[in-house]
Amino acid sequence: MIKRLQEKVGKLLREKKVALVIGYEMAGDGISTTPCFIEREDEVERLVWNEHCVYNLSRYLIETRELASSPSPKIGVVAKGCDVKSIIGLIQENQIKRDEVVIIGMECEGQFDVEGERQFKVEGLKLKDKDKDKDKEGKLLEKCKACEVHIPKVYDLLIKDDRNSGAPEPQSPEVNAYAQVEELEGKSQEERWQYWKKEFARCIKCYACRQVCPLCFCPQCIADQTLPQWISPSPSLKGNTTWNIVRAFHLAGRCIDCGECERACPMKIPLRKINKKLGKEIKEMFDYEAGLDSEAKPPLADFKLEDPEEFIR
Amino acid sequence: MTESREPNTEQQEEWQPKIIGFLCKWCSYAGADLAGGSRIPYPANIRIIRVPCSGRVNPLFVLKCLENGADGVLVSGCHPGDCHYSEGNYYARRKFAVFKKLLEYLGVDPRRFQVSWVSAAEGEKWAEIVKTVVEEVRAAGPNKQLSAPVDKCSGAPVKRKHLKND
Amino acid sequence: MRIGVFVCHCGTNISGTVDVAKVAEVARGMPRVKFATDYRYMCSEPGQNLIKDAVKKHNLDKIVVASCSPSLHERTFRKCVEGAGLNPYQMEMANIREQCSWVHHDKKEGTKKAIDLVKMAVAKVGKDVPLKRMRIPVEKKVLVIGGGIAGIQAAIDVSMAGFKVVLVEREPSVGGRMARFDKTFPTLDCAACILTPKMVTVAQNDNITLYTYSEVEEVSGYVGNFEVKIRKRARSVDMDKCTGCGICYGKCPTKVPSEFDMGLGKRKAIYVPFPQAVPNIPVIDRKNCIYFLREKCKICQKVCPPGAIDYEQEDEIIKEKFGAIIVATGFTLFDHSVYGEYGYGKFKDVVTGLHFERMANASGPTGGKIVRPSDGREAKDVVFIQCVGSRDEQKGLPYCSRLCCMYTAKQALLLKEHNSEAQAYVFYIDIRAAGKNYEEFVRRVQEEYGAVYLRGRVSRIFEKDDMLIVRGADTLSGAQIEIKADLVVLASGLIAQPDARKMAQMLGISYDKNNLFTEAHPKLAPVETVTAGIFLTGACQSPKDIPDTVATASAASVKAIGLIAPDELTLEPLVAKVNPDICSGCLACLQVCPFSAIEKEDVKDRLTKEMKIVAKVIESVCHGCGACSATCRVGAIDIAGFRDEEILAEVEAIT
Amino acid sequence: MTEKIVSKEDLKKILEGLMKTSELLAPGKEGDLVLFKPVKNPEEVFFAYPNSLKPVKEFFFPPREELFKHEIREGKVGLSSEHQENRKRVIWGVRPCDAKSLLMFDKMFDGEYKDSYYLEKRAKSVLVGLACNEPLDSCFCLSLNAGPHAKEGLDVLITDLGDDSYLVEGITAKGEELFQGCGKESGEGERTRKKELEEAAKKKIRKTCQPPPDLESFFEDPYWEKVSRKCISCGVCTYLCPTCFCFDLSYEGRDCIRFWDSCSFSPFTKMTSGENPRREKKTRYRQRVYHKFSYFKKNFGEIACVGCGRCLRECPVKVDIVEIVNQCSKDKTKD
Repeated sequence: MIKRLQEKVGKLLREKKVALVIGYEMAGDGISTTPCFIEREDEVERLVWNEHCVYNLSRYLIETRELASSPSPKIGVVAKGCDVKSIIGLIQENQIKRDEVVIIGMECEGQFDVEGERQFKVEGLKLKDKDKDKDKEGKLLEKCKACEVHIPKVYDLLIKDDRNSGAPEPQSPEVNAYAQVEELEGKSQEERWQYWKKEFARCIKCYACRQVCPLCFCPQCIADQTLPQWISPSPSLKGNTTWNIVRAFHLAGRCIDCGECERACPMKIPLRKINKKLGKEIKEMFDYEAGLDSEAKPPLADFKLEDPEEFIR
Repeated sequence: MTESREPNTEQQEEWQPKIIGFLCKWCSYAGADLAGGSRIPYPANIRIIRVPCSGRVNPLFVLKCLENGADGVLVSGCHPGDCHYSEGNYYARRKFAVFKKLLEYLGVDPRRFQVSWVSAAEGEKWAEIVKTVVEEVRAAGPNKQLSAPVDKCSGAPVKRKHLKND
Repeated sequence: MRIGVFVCHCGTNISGTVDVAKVAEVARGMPRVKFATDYRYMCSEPGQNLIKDAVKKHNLDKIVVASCSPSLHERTFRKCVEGAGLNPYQMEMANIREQCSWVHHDKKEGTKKAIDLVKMAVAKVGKDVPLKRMRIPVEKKVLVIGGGIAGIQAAIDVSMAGFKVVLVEREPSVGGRMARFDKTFPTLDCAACILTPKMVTVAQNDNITLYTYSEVEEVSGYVGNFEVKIRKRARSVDMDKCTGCGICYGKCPTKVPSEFDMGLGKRKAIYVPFPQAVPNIPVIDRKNCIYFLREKCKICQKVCPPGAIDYEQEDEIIKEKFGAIIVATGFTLFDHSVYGEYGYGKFKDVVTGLHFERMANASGPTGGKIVRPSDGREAKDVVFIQCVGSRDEQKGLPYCSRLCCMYTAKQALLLKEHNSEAQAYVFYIDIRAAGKNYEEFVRRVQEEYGAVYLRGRVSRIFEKDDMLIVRGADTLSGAQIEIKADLVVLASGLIAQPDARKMAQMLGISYDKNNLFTEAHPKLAPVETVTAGIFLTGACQSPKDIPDTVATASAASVKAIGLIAPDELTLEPLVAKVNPDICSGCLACLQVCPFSAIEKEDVKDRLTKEMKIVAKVIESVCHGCGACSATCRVGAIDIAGFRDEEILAEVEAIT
Repeated sequence: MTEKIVSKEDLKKILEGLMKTSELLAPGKEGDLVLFKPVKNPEEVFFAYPNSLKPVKEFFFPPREELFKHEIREGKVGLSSEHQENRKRVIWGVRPCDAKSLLMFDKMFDGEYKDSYYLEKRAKSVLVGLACNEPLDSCFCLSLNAGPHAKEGLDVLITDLGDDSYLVEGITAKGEELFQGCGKESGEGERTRKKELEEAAKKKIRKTCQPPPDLESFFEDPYWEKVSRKCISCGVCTYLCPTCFCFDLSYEGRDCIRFWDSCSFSPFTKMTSGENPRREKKTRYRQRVYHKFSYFKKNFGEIACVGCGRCLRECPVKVDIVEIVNQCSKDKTKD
């Protein structure tokens, strides 16, 4: 797979189809990967593909769009099925144009949880040792367990997995994607409040959740505005809660569940659990799922006469 | 900027829920005016902010009210089909459906944020809604959730020191 | 910044429950408030002068008026403030009457709330920025919807002022309800005699374009610039060719009950609803025409001398622009079949007042004889029942239909005139005869025409030996009464048209719980609606008799003329504005805008100097609803007069 | 300075005593995270961890601090400020790298300008160090004049010798005071054991940070654009950095609040006019590197980095500042 990826990217660069390819390369630790930007054919060797390619690289498309809109070349981006959803979201919201991006779709069997690494930090154990103890299923990221897009829905080039070449697309497993959300829904209102209060209290307002999010593309986040000051810039339970509510709400109907916010959060606030809840509600109430159709109206900029209103007096 | 607190006597009084209402100026605000014109009494706990349309109400307004210490927030607009701008209340309905679910999921007392449709002809309904909302918020007690005081890093007690008087 | 606060007593309306002096005193201590006072009537001339003087004396630049609802006096005080040389949009009102003193009884609580409301207004006015009104061109043409006496009068009045009018009527002829009446109270003029000349004027006036058998289908745009789609239904008769000779309907073999005659008479499948119809051009009722049902017959086509019959004719869609719209869609009758005591609408000889009108009319189905629909026998003893549907909150309407007392009296009189042996009995609850010469008229009917007035309700009507037995109470004598009647005439209440709500939603005007259209102000703007440029006349707003209808028609016309007379229209500046520096170009605003007032724009970023997409507001199209603003995540769109900062200032003021 | 051997039991007793006499902060587990927090139970104090997620700077330079508040007293506007109680505060289990970082804070807040808020907290605190026996791959303190067993900035250092015995080395009087009357004299064997542990720990630290001496001449190099490309401009590295001290002021109602700010954030240098000299990401990233490795050194004689490695471990996209700094000199020599 890596070889084919490198070849294809090399070809794109050679034929000047793209000016730049955003992909993954090995990180300094020799295990995980890190985003990389390939501009020359002789750099393609750096590109890798493995179970540690968690990053949603579409986030960088906003920053590189100036390059893409310049006369000829486009931007290439290595994208998993889930990442493609956010690319669709970006096209839907006029942030990029479809013809300015070359999507190098990757068949993906799921990415591994970096929790092993986290354990290692706590217990002082080595990541590699820890890794051995876990079977593949156990290491899969939560979001990957219920994945329905092992092969991206939209792409320009597809790099298939060598292991299942010719085989049909893996069936989506019978996993309840909303299990964690439902568990919390089952708790009492006070229990839920105590749970989130504790989680939000840890927030340090580093905004990694926002910065890593492919759909947080506002030129000036509402959290950074001072007139009016919607969100207090300092970390306190009050301001943290407000920030987290606003962040989640602003992604309502837009979040494509790449889980990057939760992964990036150094304080490990379970942000996906909030995003997922809103995704669930929007699907149930408005029959809409984000990241599937770049022509669709975003659900909060749309309505139906028969929308639910039981909550209204 | 907030005003100075009223003298101490105020604080000794029984707690009264503080409710902020965002009313669209065509239907609900007119409905509230009608309640006034018809002299239909209702509790004095509500403070009304007049907005052009329920669709104007950014959910962040609601959040700001609760964060600033309001005990309850009521957004009221025209009935579906009656919007002066024809669609504003439909967008509001979607936004608040999602926002309400979000707040509830986070454990915020659902009684603190309510939505109603009150037409310009429904003075009586307006008075009823205010009564109900005030009662519910009173039952929910003072808002200690989103308006919770700032948590300190360490639990060390603090003293307040006057720096200067001018 | 120097804010002045003016607290109104409104006589005792406010000061009865609110300690206005205390409110002013507390206001004096609020941030940036340099002057505060209270006065008996702020809206009065001395009150307004007090504001103007204070502005000068204390060098105030922003004003808060704590008085009644802004819906009532915002305009008054904006004007006053403007007169004082300030920007009119730097005035805020605290509604301490409708939303405080009138709904709270405890003076301490009321005062406390009033102080908070003033605090909010002071906070908001503090954030207010000066705004400038916009000017837009205006389409010098008026649309009148509905061709009854209201619409006819409005169209004539507008045309007389030299402006173009389009009059749209759903029925094949103008004339409406009034055309069906026999004589009118209290003068007993014949309705046709006073209406027909007006109908003819409408048809002949060069300034009036008449679309009958047509309906308004879509209204978009805004004051001064409405865009309207009118569907001209296929008449199946070429209006240019038809001479109105009437041979076609003479020969037409199909007879159906006439709607115009309330089913008491028949019409043909090709017909004019009544002899004086305007235009006097028949229509083919395709639902009943043999040709349209079975593709046979074609007699009308064969007999038509000019060959005006056109079976292939299709509906025509007309699109026109108007500066103002007058709504004159009228009323319909309350359906009395909900009442068991009146026989659930099953007795043939229990009819409505409108049936009576048709019978009394010399050119009507009975040739002016008051007969029993069941057997055609002339009626002698006739019972009139008032308040059918009206003033009955349980089964009917909460309101008084206002003209039933008068038309019942008139019909009792007509009965006697048509048949000197007849006897009228009138069951009434109260007699409401407030109007010029009305009381005198009712008295005359009783005294000179011998109508027996019985104060009480009818408890039951039943048939016995081909007569109707009407049982009721005379509450004045306390006696139970039973009358053997030939005919019972119900004074059915007037209600909104069945599709009134749809009409209101299309026009974007409000309506009350009875689906009657709501005026902008019951006293001070009785023919205006909350939607600028749309006016009301006639019974679509509330039951009205002919004099009142004609008066409101002229009033609405004057309002419409006043609007379209100037070349430019001044628009409120309370519209959306985009901050292109922070707009992300996601264009969610464009998707939610109900008025298509937002468009995409390519701009060079002020700071990065790079090209980017942003949203742009077309100000003259924007209504300032704010849906865009609440949808914008980045907060790049704000609504003048209701800016985020202003609203949050109000929140912060009281939390 | 005295050296003592104490048992795990002794340590618990000492912790119990300290809980009563002072405010005691020590690392504990919160989910999978290790964070310093007020100790409620000595059993919860955590010893086996490489380092806490957040450095101890938050106790001297809180993420959010009210500086003063406007008050209306008798109709006049006045100011008042909050002060923590002047009770002794013991911060237990501080790693040597974090201790050293406070000395850098001292240069900033106790130099030409004396920051009373900082100094108040500094004066009442006692730092109990815990030597690192198991440094991480991402640690690089050795190359920055520090080490896993360094004592600089600490009041006392504890080394886990294994077998439930700990070597306690007093550094300052207020540090020694905490351990008065407990434990026993340390022997030669124990001292040797400690030396071995120290050497072994040092050997595990393979990462080195070697900033080029002529960093300044590199300022305009396109290198910065390249290396900063993947940075997502979040505040993780700066907020978790023990030496970053940038802050901003803001009013929340009537309270004047000081809170952390980060040079990574795009509005960091944004001015009222909208003008922003560090609008581009590369300029912000470069600022972070130069501030640490050039400006601070020029101003205070030392590099503003203690090699704790948090920024490497926690960066959401694995930006490696050490590699970037080292590489920069290599690239330079290559040309």
